[in-house]
Amino acid sequence: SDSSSDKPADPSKALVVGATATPQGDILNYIKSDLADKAGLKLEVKEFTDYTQLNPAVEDGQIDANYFQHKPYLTEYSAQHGDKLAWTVDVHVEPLGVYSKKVTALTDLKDGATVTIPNDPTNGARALKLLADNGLITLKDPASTTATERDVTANAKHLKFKALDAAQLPRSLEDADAAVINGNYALAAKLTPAKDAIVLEKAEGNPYANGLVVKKGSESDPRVEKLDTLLHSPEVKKFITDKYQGSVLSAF
Amino acid sequence: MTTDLFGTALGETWHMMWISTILTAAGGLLLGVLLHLTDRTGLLPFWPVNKLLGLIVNIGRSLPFLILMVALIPFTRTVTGTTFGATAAIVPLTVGAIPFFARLVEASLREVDPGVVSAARAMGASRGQIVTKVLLREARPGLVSGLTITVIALIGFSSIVGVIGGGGIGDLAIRYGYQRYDTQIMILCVVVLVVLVQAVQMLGDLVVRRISHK
Amino acid sequence: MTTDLFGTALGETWHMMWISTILTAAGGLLLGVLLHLTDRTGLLPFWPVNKLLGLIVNIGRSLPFLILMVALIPFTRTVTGTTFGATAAIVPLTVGAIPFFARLVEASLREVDPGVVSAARAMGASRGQIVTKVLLREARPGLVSGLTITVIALIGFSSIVGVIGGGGIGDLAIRYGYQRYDTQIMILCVVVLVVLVQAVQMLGDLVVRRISHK
Amino acid sequence: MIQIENVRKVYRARGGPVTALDDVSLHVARGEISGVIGRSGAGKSTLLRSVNVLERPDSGRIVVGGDDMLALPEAALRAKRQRIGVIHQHFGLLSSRDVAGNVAFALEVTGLPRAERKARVAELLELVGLSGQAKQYPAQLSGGQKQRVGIARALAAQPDVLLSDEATSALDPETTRSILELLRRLNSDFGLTILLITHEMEVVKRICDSAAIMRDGKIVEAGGVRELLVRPGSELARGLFPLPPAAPRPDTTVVDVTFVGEDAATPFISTLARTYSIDVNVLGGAIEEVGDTRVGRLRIELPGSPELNAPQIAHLREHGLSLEIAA
Amino acid sequence: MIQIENVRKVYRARGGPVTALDDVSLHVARGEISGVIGRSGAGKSTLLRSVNVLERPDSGRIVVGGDDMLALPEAALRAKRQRIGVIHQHFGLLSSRDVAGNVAFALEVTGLPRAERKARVAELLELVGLSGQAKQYPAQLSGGQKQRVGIARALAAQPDVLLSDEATSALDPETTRSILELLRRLNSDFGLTILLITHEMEVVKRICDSAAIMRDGKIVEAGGVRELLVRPGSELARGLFPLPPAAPRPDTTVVDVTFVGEDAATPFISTLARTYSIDVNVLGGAIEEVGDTRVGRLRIELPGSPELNAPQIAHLREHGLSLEIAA
Ligand SMILES: Nc1ncnc2c1ncn2[C@@H]1O[C@H](COP(=O)(O)OP(=O)(O)OP(=O)(O)O)[C@@H](O)[C@H]1O
Ligand SMILES: Nc1ncnc2c1ncn2[C@@H]1O[C@H](COP(=O)(O)OP(=O)(O)OP(=O)(O)O)[C@@H](O)[C@H]1O
Ligand SMILES: [Mg+2]
Ligand SMILES: [Mg+2]
Repeated sequence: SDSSSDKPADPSKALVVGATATPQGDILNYIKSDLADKAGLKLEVKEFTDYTQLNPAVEDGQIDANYFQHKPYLTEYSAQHGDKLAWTVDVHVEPLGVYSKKVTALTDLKDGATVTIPNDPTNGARALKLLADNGLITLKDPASTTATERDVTANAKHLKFKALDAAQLPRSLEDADAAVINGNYALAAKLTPAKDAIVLEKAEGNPYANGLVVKKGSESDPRVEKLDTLLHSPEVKKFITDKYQGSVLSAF
Repeated sequence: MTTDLFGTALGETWHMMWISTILTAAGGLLLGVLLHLTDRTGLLPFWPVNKLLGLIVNIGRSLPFLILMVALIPFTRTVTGTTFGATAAIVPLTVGAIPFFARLVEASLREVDPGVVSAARAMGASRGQIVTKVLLREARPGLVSGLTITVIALIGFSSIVGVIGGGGIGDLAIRYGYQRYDTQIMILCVVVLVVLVQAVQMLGDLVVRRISHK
Repeated sequence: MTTDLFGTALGETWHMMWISTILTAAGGLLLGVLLHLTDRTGLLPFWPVNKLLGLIVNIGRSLPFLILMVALIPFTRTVTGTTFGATAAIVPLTVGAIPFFARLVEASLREVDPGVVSAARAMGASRGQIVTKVLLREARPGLVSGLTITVIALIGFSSIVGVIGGGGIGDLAIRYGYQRYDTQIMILCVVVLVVLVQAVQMLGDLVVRRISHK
Repeated sequence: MIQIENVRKVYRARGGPVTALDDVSLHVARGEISGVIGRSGAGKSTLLRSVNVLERPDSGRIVVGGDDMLALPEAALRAKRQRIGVIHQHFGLLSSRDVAGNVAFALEVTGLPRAERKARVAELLELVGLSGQAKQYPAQLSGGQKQRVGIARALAAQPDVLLSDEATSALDPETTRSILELLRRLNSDFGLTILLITHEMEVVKRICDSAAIMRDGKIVEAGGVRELLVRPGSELARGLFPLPPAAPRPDTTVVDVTFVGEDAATPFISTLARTYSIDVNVLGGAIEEVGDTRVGRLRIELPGSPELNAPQIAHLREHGLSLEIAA
Repeated sequence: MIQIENVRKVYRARGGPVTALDDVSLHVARGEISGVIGRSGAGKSTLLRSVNVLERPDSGRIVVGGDDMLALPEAALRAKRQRIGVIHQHFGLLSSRDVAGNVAFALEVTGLPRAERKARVAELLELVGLSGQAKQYPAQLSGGQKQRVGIARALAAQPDVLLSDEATSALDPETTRSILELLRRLNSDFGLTILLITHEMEVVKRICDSAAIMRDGKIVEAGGVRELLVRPGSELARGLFPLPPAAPRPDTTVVDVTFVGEDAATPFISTLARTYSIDVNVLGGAIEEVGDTRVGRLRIELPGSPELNAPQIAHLREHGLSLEIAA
């Protein structure tokens, strides 16, 4: 329905990027306020509380790019909705960690302990995979990026999983025996992943790097190229390191 | 920057609120009146239409607001030309609030003294006159109470429209206060919301008091 | 497997609904009656309490439901011993719905014929008797309408309690239908919700018709 | 003007069905003022509400001004109703409009332009004595004031027919009198046909040409008022001119004398007293204007047994008086 | 029992302040039945509502049974109100309760046990003739039936004082009569003190010991009914026994004769006719029971000028009749 995105984009127009709040929105806002003008890029950041509408919005041409997902999510999405989106650059990884106020090691978890995990599909699957990688449970398909509680095939400690909103997980630490928390939310909740996490997702070889996604064919839009460059700039790397203290890692 | 964020959010809230309030008031009145008229005991009893309208209203109220918002995307695009941002948010807000207000309208109309309606019928008033000059007029205090409740519910709903980038104060509270654990902004937002709701309520109460002659 | 998911979700919805409905009905009635009594024109006019209650109610209604849920965590823990799951969800649902129902109660009580209240006062009825035997009794059809609207709003709210793992049909629709693009589950959920809302509405209407003698 | 034929109406109530109208027939001629009286719950209001089909009877026929009311299509029924003013027993005032607004409503319905409306409203409020209350709301009115608003409203659109359900029940005698005079004037000047329900005998005496008595959903007596008054055993006569209970003293004759028109001016008591040289004791009764006519009904006591009083009774009969020997 | 002293009440309405009660004082003795009459809007209902402080007067004093009503603390006022039955002009029935439930409500308030309640309700409904309607809701009642529910409710708790605001205005004469008899019986058997508002002269005649006439918020005439009846120029007398307008014919004398008690039994017309050999023409008037007493007020016409009739007038005066020369 939207023909404007088929025409060559007007380079003087602002590039509209949709993102979830943190850390994506923060990173983009940093670029917008500190770097974009110098690079001659007009950037407009649209924050969404919930990421589900971000891919359709790019497809429609409602926004020019989005920044909230990792490649496995895009692959899954493209498989269902057709191959209309293109990945440009990896920016960061938010390593998931297991946190607890009750135990200091996963092995100390009691039989029947409650573990809270994110309730959105990607992070939920990642959380289960992290637990599986640490030997607490076994998953039907260890490589799946869409596993749910129902794909757990072995659960020796009879752990009870409770799926909560990702931002809510740090708040569940008081009550749950352990919680699997995204790095950004852990940091927001004044946890230090490097110090407080019992186990942490590995950064290297992590398939879950978040990156910028645009509509197929727009990868070479000069404005997109400028943003790609800025996302990979040393300033952004420093911003990520300083601001997130290891709970969000740059992926470049 | 906080002021900036705030100013934008306030602007978005204002934008969403005034338009969706007007649309909801109009749509809810219409639907509520139709529900009342076509009811078994109404002035134009016609159960197929009544049941159908009731079903539509109930569907509108059954869908979780998030789902409603998504389901409406094609419609929103047709109406506003976009599917995100404050203007696009007005569509699901309105569609979500209309059935709600319609039920409140229906409940208010039910409270109108049947003796007055019967007197109007005896005068040979047309159904249109009975609706506009009797039912809606006599129920006015109740309707304003209902609209007050609806507007406040709309303010509540509007905090969810962040999902489609609607923005506004409620969304700001969620993105900063909830997702970023920024207590300061959260408190600020909450204070603004409380003031807003309090203002709407006081205005509503004032109007009710002014137009109530029982 | 889908049936399994479904069964659990239905169970959770039922669990949340019946408890929060009862609590909301009780709390909203109490608060609504107090608001009505302490009003300038009420039976126990006392503006400081009236304004204070009004403010509390408005705060309860201003907070985005998500924020309310978070703000209530310590309270929820004290009451239920946990802060997530369907039981924990009952606390924010109830706290969110009480102010809402209270306003509907207040609006209904305002519709009671002042002549009847005055007749009861003339008989030497105590305020308690006037409240229980006159106000609440005469307003019953309006109160039931209001409760119907509140329960349906609760069903709507309950789709948000997925945030704290409340579960239920609405949450299932969001997690599977919306986030995982599973149209089949979504439609199933929506159908169940529509049926649920329709059932609540029909029951409400039936009761209203039965107890209405105007 | 109004023909009610074999009308039936049964309500379903909790205690079982209530037959409010049981095969009721009643005719009111054009320009006639007809009164319906009867005990509380007899079905009077139901009958009245049937005339303009506010309440649809279960069976029967209702014709007003030649139109079969039960067969009229919606729009025609509405137009018809605009020509029929109704004063409701329960007023039915709009609580959201002030007194002037309530009266104006009836005019808005007929589509009268605003400017004319205002003048007409002022005139009507003047007629019912509420000029000073024009801006008060119904909740701020006394019972009688409310009732007068209802009267003004019913007359606003200058109807051809007026249906009045106890229009003066909340009014003091003086105000009642002025309202009745107003109705009477509208009747004689504009030929307004009136069907009114009342339990005030005063009203029947003052303005009714004919009357009907209802009991348990049926009409048990109907006819011209004067004709009914002199009909022996008439319930209406007993109602309009109640007489004290006759506790006959031994050796006296108690006679109820009813006289209509000129007879009332005949000094029959003094004639009787002088002609037969007896003491005529008036036990009770009244002499009043009924319509334009003086009507009297007195219970008198004559000395001696009825047999002894035969000549006196014959004398009264000869003078055209209607007599009943009470004891 | 009821002392109303210098009570004032001003309403703020849209058209300006309305002085509903303007320095009103009225006393009702224990066991007395006192009637208040007056034009619509005179302030009668406001006065009644002040007695049990449903409406708080702006100033003045109200004492009922020795208690200063305006000074009573809440709980005492409530207890007091339970001893004062009120029949409201607008009924004020609970629409959510059936007829029996409405009457039972007054008993629940006083804390009567359920078992006794039921019997008492049945008894009361019997008294007001609504046994058959016990299970109907107010919306299913006729106007008069609603009013009778209000009466039953007011009497339910066997009050010491009854305040009645047009208790019989929606009732037919027969039902009115039975209700008045009921009130009279309660008055004589249990000493019930009654303050009632009415615009039906019938009611004053039948049961009132004393009466007060209100106009524009003030009491303009008050006293015992019999005493007022014979007081020359009395408004009450004119109200209770309206006389036809006197259109004097030339060479006649029109005299209004009021007679109370035994005088009424005196056959003064025939005496006059025989003694002076004249024709006494009765122009209008009535002879009725007022309370237990027969009272009459007749307008009679004597032949000849007033001067010529001096002996006749003196004769009537000698016989203790109250006279006014009308023309
Ligand atoms: N709430 C009110 N606000 C303003 N004015 C009022 C209010 N209630 C009564 N009035 C005015 O006070 C005056 C006295 O009213 P009240 O009801 O006492 O009259 P009443 O003598 O009982 O008349 P009626 O015989 O018609 O019932 C009226 O003029 C009325 O308009
Ligand atoms: N909606 C209703 N449902 C059931 N019964 C009703 C209804 N309306 C009236 N009735 C009954 O029908 C009968 C006739 O009522 P109606 O109002 O015609 O009496 P009425 O002659 O006007 O009496 P009143 O003089 O007391 O006003 C009554 O016994 C009443 O209880
Ligand atoms: Mg009636
Ligand atoms: Mg009054």
